[in-house]
Amino acid sequence: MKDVEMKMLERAKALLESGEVARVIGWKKGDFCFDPAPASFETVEELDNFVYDYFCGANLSKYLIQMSKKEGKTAVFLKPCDTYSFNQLVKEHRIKRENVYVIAVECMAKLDIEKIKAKGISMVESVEVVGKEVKVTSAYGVETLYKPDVVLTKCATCTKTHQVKDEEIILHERPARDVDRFEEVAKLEAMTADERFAFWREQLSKCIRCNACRNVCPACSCVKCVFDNPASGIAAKANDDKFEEQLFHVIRAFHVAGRCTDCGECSRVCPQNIPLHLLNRKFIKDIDNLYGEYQAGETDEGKTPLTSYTEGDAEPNDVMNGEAK
Amino acid sequence: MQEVTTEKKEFTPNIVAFCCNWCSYAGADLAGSSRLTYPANVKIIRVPCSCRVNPMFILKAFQQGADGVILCGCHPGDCHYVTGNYYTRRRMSLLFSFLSYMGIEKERTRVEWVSAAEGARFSAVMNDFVKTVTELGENKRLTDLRIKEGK
Amino acid sequence: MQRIGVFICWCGSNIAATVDVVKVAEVMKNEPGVVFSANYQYMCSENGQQLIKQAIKEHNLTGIVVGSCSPRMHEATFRKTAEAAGLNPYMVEIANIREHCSWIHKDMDEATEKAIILVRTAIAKVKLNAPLTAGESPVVKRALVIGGGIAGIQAALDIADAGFEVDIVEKNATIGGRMAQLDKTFPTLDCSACILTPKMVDCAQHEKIDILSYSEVEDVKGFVGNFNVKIRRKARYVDETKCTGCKVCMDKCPSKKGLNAFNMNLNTRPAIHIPFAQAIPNVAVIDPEQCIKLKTGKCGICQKFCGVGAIDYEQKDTFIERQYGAIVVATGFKPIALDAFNEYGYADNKDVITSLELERLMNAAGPTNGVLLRPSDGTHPKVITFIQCVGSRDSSGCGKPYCSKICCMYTAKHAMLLREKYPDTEVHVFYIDVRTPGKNYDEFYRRAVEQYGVDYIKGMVGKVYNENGKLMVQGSNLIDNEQITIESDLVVLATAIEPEPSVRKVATLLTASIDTNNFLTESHAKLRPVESPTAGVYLAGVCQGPKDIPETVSQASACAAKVIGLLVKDKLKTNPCVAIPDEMMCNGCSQCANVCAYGAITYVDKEFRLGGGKTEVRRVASVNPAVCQGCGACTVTCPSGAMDLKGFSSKQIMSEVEAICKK
Amino acid sequence: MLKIAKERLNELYAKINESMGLFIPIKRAGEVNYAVWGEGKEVSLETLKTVKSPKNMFFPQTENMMQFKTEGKNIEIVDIREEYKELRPFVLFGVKACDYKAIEVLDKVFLADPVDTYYQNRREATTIVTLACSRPEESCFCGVFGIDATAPTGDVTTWLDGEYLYWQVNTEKGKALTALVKDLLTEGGEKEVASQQETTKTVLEKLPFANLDLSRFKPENLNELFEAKEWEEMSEACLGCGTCTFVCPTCQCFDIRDIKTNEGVLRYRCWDSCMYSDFTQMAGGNNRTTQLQRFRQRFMHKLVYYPSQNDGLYSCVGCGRCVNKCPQKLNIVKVIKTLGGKNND
Amino acid sequence: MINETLIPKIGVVTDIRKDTPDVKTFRVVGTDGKKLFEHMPGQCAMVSIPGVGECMFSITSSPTNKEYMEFSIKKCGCVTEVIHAIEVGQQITVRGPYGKNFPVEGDFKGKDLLFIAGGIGLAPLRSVINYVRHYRNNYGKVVIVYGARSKDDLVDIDEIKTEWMNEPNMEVYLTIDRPQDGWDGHVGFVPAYVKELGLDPNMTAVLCGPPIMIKFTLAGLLELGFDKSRVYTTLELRMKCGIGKCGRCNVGDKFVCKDGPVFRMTELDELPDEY
Repeated sequence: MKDVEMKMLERAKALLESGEVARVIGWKKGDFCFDPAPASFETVEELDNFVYDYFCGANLSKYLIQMSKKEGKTAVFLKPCDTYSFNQLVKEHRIKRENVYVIAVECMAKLDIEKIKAKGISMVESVEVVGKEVKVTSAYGVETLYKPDVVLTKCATCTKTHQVKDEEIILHERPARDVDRFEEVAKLEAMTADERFAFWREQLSKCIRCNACRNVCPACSCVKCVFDNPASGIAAKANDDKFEEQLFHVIRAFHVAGRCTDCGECSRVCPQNIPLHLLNRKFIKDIDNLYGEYQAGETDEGKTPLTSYTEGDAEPNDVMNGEAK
Repeated sequence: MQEVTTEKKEFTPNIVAFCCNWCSYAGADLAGSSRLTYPANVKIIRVPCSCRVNPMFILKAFQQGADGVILCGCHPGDCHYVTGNYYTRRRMSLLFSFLSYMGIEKERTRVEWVSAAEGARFSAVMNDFVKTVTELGENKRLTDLRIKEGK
Repeated sequence: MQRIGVFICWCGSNIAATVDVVKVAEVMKNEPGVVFSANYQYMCSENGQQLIKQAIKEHNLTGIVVGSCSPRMHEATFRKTAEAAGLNPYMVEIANIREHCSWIHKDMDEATEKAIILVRTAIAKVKLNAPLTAGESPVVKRALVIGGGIAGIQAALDIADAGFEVDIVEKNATIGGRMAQLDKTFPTLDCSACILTPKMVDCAQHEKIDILSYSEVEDVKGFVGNFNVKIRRKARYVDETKCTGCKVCMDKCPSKKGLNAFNMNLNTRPAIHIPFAQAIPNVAVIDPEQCIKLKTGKCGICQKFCGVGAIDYEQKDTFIERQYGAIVVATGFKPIALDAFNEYGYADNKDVITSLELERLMNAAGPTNGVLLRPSDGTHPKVITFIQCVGSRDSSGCGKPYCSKICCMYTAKHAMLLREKYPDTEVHVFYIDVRTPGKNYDEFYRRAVEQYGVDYIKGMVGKVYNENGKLMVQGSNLIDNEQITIESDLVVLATAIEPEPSVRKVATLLTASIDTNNFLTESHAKLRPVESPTAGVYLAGVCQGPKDIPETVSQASACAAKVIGLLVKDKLKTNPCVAIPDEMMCNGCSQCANVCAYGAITYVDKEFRLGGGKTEVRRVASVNPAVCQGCGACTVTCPSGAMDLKGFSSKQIMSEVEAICKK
Repeated sequence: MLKIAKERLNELYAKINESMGLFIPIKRAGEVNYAVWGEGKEVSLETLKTVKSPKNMFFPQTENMMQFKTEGKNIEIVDIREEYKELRPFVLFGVKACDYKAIEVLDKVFLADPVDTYYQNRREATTIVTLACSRPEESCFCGVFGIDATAPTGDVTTWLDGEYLYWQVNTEKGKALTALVKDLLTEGGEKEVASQQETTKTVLEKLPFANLDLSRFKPENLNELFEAKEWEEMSEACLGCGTCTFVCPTCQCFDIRDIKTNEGVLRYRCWDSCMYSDFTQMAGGNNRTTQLQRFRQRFMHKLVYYPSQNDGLYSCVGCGRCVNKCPQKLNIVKVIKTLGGKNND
Repeated sequence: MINETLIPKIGVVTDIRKDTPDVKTFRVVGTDGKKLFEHMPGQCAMVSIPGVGECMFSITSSPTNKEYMEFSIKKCGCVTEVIHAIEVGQQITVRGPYGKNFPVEGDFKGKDLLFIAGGIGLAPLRSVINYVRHYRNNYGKVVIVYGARSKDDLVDIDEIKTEWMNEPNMEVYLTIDRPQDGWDGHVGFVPAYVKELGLDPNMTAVLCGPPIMIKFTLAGLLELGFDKSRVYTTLELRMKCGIGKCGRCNVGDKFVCKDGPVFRMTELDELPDEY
């Protein structure tokens, strides 16, 4: 990771110095070793705070909606999964492609500090990753953790490869992985309706309607969200009632259906750790099953499954009765 | 919210039916002119095409206390607007499958294609749907309690 | 606040017998926003309408709800009533308390309760109605006909005769189409050329008609009344204005081995040629694939011999752009390819031919000058077997699931003509059914059987094979329930027809829809059979579905009538219930355009004020109200809810939902 | 000082619950939040930071206010505060020092004239049992605001150490509560508590944010801070979500909305966030159109505006929830470090 | 009895006057026919139609009117649109009064007063002008400069012409932005007119109108030698609770609903530029 960081820094410096780009979007160091924040760098001096490590989980693609409107080109570092979001945003004309210089960077699965802390470790001072081992040094000592236990949920089932027509790539070849991202969805599907309802009630009862999931979501790029639009008839902010957050999450999942790239940011940012990605993945799974495999953001053009059709599509009632394939 | 056990009255579900103007609404008209009965708790909302039905309308209906929502349109291939019901078919397949995934009883939602000639079918479909929803009982999982109980 | 008037109709006893109309009207008086409520025996009657008009004026109503029969019945009536009283016609809502209530419920209380809810629902909606006015768009008084077959010719002539300019775009070098290839026509057996060519000449001479032969539609923009069409004029290498059709070039051309498509490739023609004697325009065309000069640069004989200097090897495709108010699609058909039908041995035996090939073999202007000779050895066939439904009514996947409709009749025609011209021939016809609906059709068929002694065998053919120079047709006779084999000299396949493949491109350009068999879809199978769902586009001939000449001509004339009806208008009223984007909410994501079947949505860059003196240019959707048909597909696709539908707005529908669910 | 063995805490909860409501950190679907105690619920007193703060108890995220019935042109207001008037007294159990201080901050807003009676009713019905911290973590910085995490006040203060929960009565309300559960409590624990406090204090001193400098956040620097160019850089990555405001124990912004019900129109209020783009949207325009302005508003309010109205009391208590929960790792500490004063450098 | 400040009172609209194409004035009394509550000039109230929304409006009638209160409301959003559609007899809800009033019993006393308004900006000033007229002897000379886009957009023109213009020791200057048929008065923008008039800088001034007008008029006044500490204006920001709690109208250390809407220019100078 350190070598990747060095290369990125080098490129960022060169791009800024040459004037080819007006700014670089990346991450800057935080107060701890685990809280780098997305940032834009406009001068070589500012790059002193540049960092790229195992905690740079944030998807930077959505920032480009605003950044690409600014004067001058914006260079951006995108991890493989972020490139899908980027394509999707380009497809929806939300990013001015010509104003962006994309550098695809290696990911290697990011760590989740909350998962590390949940192991009973606090006052973390430094974290080192060697292969599948994560060495965490804290004020209370050193502990070694098994990496798959503490990666971000979104990274655990990720098999994505960079998809953008890159200007350049800083990437080691990553071995293909064989993971089933629909495992959890299938588990839920196998439950009875009552059990599923209980599961989602329990999870969604935690929702505080902070809108972090929506605001971080690259598919939720609306100028104004329906839930903020008093004219929409469903505008709401309240959370505490049985229905509201359900409505919110159903509509949100429906609106991003066919457009969600499964970047997993929604689950990463949820302060209550609601597995929101399982909502979107249900749509993805159904779309794959019913209309053929489709990965949003694989390209930056074409129609989505919900804006296309075939004459022989499955009938809704068959889908409901599990008779459609 | 306390669980109040009231005397068991016979439950009549509240059903909202969205019907496209060109086929299903006409089918409902035909059911009427043929005097083919179906329960009075089915209320029809006329939309130009089944593809006008936004999932928000369906959820709104449940939120407001509907017990079942049925969507009727022209048979695929017969859409007055050429392709509208193809989109409806995908949207509703996914939406209803999703609602079921959330634990909402799948019997509460249905899509049926009813042509202008199928008055008898319209009536049969409604009878069947009302029966199914009646057996299922009151919608509790998608109702906004504030609205229903008016607290 | 709206001032709503409610009018409950008894419909005699139709409603009043089951719904307590007086009570419904009474209850509505207490609804918020309702300032007038009445009931009457027949609202649609003169007196009923008078009541409504009076109430609108007296109570200064801003919207009305009529509780009556289905809006499909009288919505238009009551809208007119409202308009006559000075109220916008779109401020009217109908509560269907007859078809959806009184007629299906028996219990008075139950029906009354439901009627109350239905009327309330209509009130909830009408409160959110906005006055709508139909927009207007000008009409270009010129029509385009795509395809110069009999359908296109008829449509063009009819439109031109009404005084409007018409362009015919024909992809071949001449108009005339399939009908020009035919010998005789059923059921009258008059000569096809004799009735077609005068029409072709009429076209050529009509001052309002411009024939653009050897041309194709390249691009279509715009909408009903205002199509902008780009047409490719393919290089024919002959100056159309100079060529006199003298045919000297054809004699002199050294490259004579080109397959003659007009004769179904049964003989050959020179590289420079006029497709047939009566071609319109009577102008030569060079086949660039075959022309030695164009391929190698050496030759140029035709140029030398052309007395008028019409030959131009340097010609290139050119493009013209024209505006039209209406478009008629008449792209016609072709017989299907028979590759998938090995059992009939078409590919292996020269003497297994298609019906259209037979037409050419029987035609006086055909490759055999009208003498029926076997393609294989030029002998006169003695036993001829016809096989019906080759590729038609075939759901196996090889052929077409539909009936090609014309085959039964033309086979009867062929059989009859053969028996008449060559009484010594034996004619057998294998058929599944004989379908002869049409004036004088069945009589025609019966003549073939009864007068001409054609042997009709009900049964399917399993196999055609060559045995010692004889074609053995093996089939079943279902009537006698036996397997039979007929030793034949010539086998004629009644080949299924399918839309001319170029229709796909045309349909895409016109955003006209196509069914699974590539036939263009009409707007309504019964009531709007010649109109495409795309406004301003009309369908004539086989492009819309299999049909024979009389039907094609009727449809073409019907199209013409529709086109004339459109073109006589100076302005078009557009449906006001169309989609409308809220630019402030629109993300410009293009999803709505993806689902629009009519191509009504485009995107524009628009500047928005951000506050603080800053502005931002954003891509936003723009709906062409003249093209939008108001289905609402876009409204649901739009995640931000920026797209709404006038007359069926999200708020209106949600308020209906609320009114229904309210207990 | 009194004490009770940890394994008997459930008896204590049950006893309180007999006559009063009990709100306590409870683990549900993996996360710990204040919720009504009940038999079988998983209490998690040890959790340092509940996701939502206990402000929810006095200032619920969504609260019904009144109902309107309309008929024709007439309106009738239905007072639905009956439920508050007869509100069952309740105990808020396990409140940490920072959260307790936050309640004080909220009191100054909601109980200031004119009093917010919805808040007041709930507030007065509460007995607060605080719990001292013994294992603070790196995001904690309550000390910066003069809060002693080892000795919160409240009606009763408790300490959790070893096998016991130690119990100290501070007020009359506390006394009443203690009387209710006196059978479960025994004397003792001064020594243990003192020793725990001492150990914790050494940790507190060493916390990474222990020495944040707030010296520049003074009313007289209001305009200078407002104009600081650093806001742009600090706010750049802000998503404009409301996570920080919703997990914050002192954020108080709310919205009032109406919803149509079967019985009429229900007016309710719900949490709102100054981070939302439409927070200050009105028909005539919006006075904060950029995320920079909204971001600045939140921190200026906490560190400058509020103290200027409330005798220097900051509207931040250093609980560190925003440090942990901000999706993009922006937080008030970064603001303090950037603008707070020389000693932060 | 606790002050239930968030629970409104029910008011009945007894009269509706159409002042301009987009401004209507609504007269409101309680269900008992009496005035809902007392207020001071410049104070506001939250008016609501249940189910639609609640909005803060300046009370335009003078406190000296003991029978009713009035609100002049411009149609500019969804709530005001619905309010504009109501008819006489409709009930609405009202709560208040909120905010600080003009110092009519303090700094204004004995002073010459200058009122400058643009468009709907006259609404909050009407209350104070009529108050001053009622207690005429407590104040010195009164000068009113009022402008609007067109003559049809001048609010309360009847009252101005029939009453204010005939009041002794009171000068009224009207202007419209662009020339218009049937208007023989002054034409031009308010700030320019103010400078033209060459007003006495010792007057206490009150400004109300669109931000751009306030900005330029203030500059003009300062040029004429006015002292900022004697120039007042009112702010309008999004408000929800009206009692300084919901956070919406917070600017700097002030809540407009509670600490305003009346501010001295010198007070505004101390606030961050966000109003």
